[in-house]
Amino acid sequence: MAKDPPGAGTSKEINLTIPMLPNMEIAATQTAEAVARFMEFDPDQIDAVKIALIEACINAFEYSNSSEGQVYIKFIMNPEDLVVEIRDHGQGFDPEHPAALPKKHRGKGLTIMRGLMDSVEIASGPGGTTITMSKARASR
Amino acid sequence: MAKDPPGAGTSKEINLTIPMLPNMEIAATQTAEAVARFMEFDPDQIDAVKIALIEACINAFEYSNSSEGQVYIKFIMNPEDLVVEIRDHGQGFDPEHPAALPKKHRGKGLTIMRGLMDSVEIASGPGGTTITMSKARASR
Amino acid sequence: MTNDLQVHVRKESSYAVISTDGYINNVGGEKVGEIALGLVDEGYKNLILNLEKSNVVNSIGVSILIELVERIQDVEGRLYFCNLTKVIAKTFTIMGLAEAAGIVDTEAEAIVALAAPQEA
Amino acid sequence: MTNDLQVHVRKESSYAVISTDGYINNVGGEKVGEIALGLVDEGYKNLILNLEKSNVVNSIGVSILIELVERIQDVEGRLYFCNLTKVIAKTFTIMGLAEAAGIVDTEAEAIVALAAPQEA
Ligand SMILES: Nc1ncnc2c1ncn2[C@@H]1O[C@H](COP(=O)(O)OP(=O)(O)O)[C@@H](O)[C@H]1O
Ligand SMILES: Nc1ncnc2c1ncn2[C@@H]1O[C@H](COP(=O)(O)OP(=O)(O)O)[C@@H](O)[C@H]1O
Repeated sequence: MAKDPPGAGTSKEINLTIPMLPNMEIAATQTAEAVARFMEFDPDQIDAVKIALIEACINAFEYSNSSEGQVYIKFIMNPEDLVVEIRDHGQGFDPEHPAALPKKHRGKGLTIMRGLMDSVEIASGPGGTTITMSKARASR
Repeated sequence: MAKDPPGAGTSKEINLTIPMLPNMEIAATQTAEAVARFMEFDPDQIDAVKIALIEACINAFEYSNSSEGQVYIKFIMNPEDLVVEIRDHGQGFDPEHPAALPKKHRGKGLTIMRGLMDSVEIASGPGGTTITMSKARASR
Repeated sequence: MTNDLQVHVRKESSYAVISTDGYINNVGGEKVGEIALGLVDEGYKNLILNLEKSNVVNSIGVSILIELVERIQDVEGRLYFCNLTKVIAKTFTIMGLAEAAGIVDTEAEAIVALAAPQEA
Repeated sequence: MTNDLQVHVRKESSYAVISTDGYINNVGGEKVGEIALGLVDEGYKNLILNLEKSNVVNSIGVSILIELVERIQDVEGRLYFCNLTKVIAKTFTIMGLAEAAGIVDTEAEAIVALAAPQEA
């Protein structure tokens, strides 16, 4: 294989674009699993990234109302952490005052992301929503 | 989840970009597995797509000499088949006359792709290489 | 070879065990719910939900499981969850499922818990 | 929790079984090669390579396995592959490994094949 990776400045980024179709978030978790294994994350860390990513994807599917129907996911492998960015070009929302919830027992997606990742930032507006989450590498 | 997928014309395409790093082809196979399962491919079909994709990726890693060091992969879910396109912006090659091989027992990557997929097309030139392969859905 | 949740049921004399394999999303949650309520209808009021082979859930799936717990409690049934991964356990806590239902480590512990006299 | 190939060795009186789990790429192929040649050095000239838990290979890994087969034949050892997935079997055929080495369905068949007198 590439002895010396070509392109000295090879960025350690993986980009994935998925259509907003039911279950397509699984393509994202599969990719996430490979990336997290590459970074030698342990199984619990891998599961945490996968579930947080699922929540971000299904929110985009369910609420973004994006007309192009795509979710853009970027995995950035840093020396100290994995950053996962989930972006849609939908209608956005106010993270301080999310809409009232239609159903019982819902409304915990963002709380799950915050509970499972080390940091979660939300940038949302009329141009869409970007969730940026990070998970530190295993401390050994 | 999206009851009616937003964006009537939601394309059934998944795009993945990976850096040319050893083992990164695994991110591609994991994504491929999710896509192929989504299409209800059987285990043998899934393995075939994965191995053909690995060969296309490691060729790009090893031979493209791309300065940006990225491989662009597109999965297109058609009603009748899965099309996988693997593109690099490297130096390209002449598919009719591939270079002489430095090592014994090598030079079978393209033959493997052709053996495992239903069709394989190569477009290569100074701007890089695009391999387009297809695998029909399970016939039941 | 789809991504759908696989569900396996084992019926014992005084309880039944539902084991899942795969992703518990809305469809998966509903599948588990239907099977569990079907068992209750058959007379199995003591249920164990073994999630050993599930390592991903989503919040829609979990909300359906919470509704299931409520419906089973309504008919005086009991449901214990076991073999949760660390991350699923945390997700259940965040969503409030951990408060509503019994969660134990193993199937053996669930059996012991079900054998204990029911609190009024 | 990396993507590296896991390799397990079982030594019996007259043969040894190497079982792989995961992706056989260059690194994985070399790992198998080192272990196999180490076994030959220890006196195990009858080897079985069980690939049951490997469902992806690449052509670099397979080329290393072909070299391994040649080196083992050089020292009058014998190597049988078993439990190949359909797609790995096809890949071995395309690469010429199927001609060079014995390939059988199961470990039991490999043991029988190794017990047969060696051809001159
Ligand atoms: N990508 C998004 N686009 C538009 N609105 C969103 C997006 N993500 C979240 N929201 C809004 O934020 C609210 C809260 O989200 P969340 O905490 O994940 O709860 P849940 O997904 O369980 O409803 C949603 O009900 C929705 O109104
Ligand atoms: N993406 C690519 N960029 C440049 N050259 C390539 C690319 N893919 C294949 N080649 C050329 O085609 C040759 C044959 O490829 P292949 O049949 O896959 O054999 P192998 O990979 O085993 O050497 C390679 O040796 C290389 O010269």
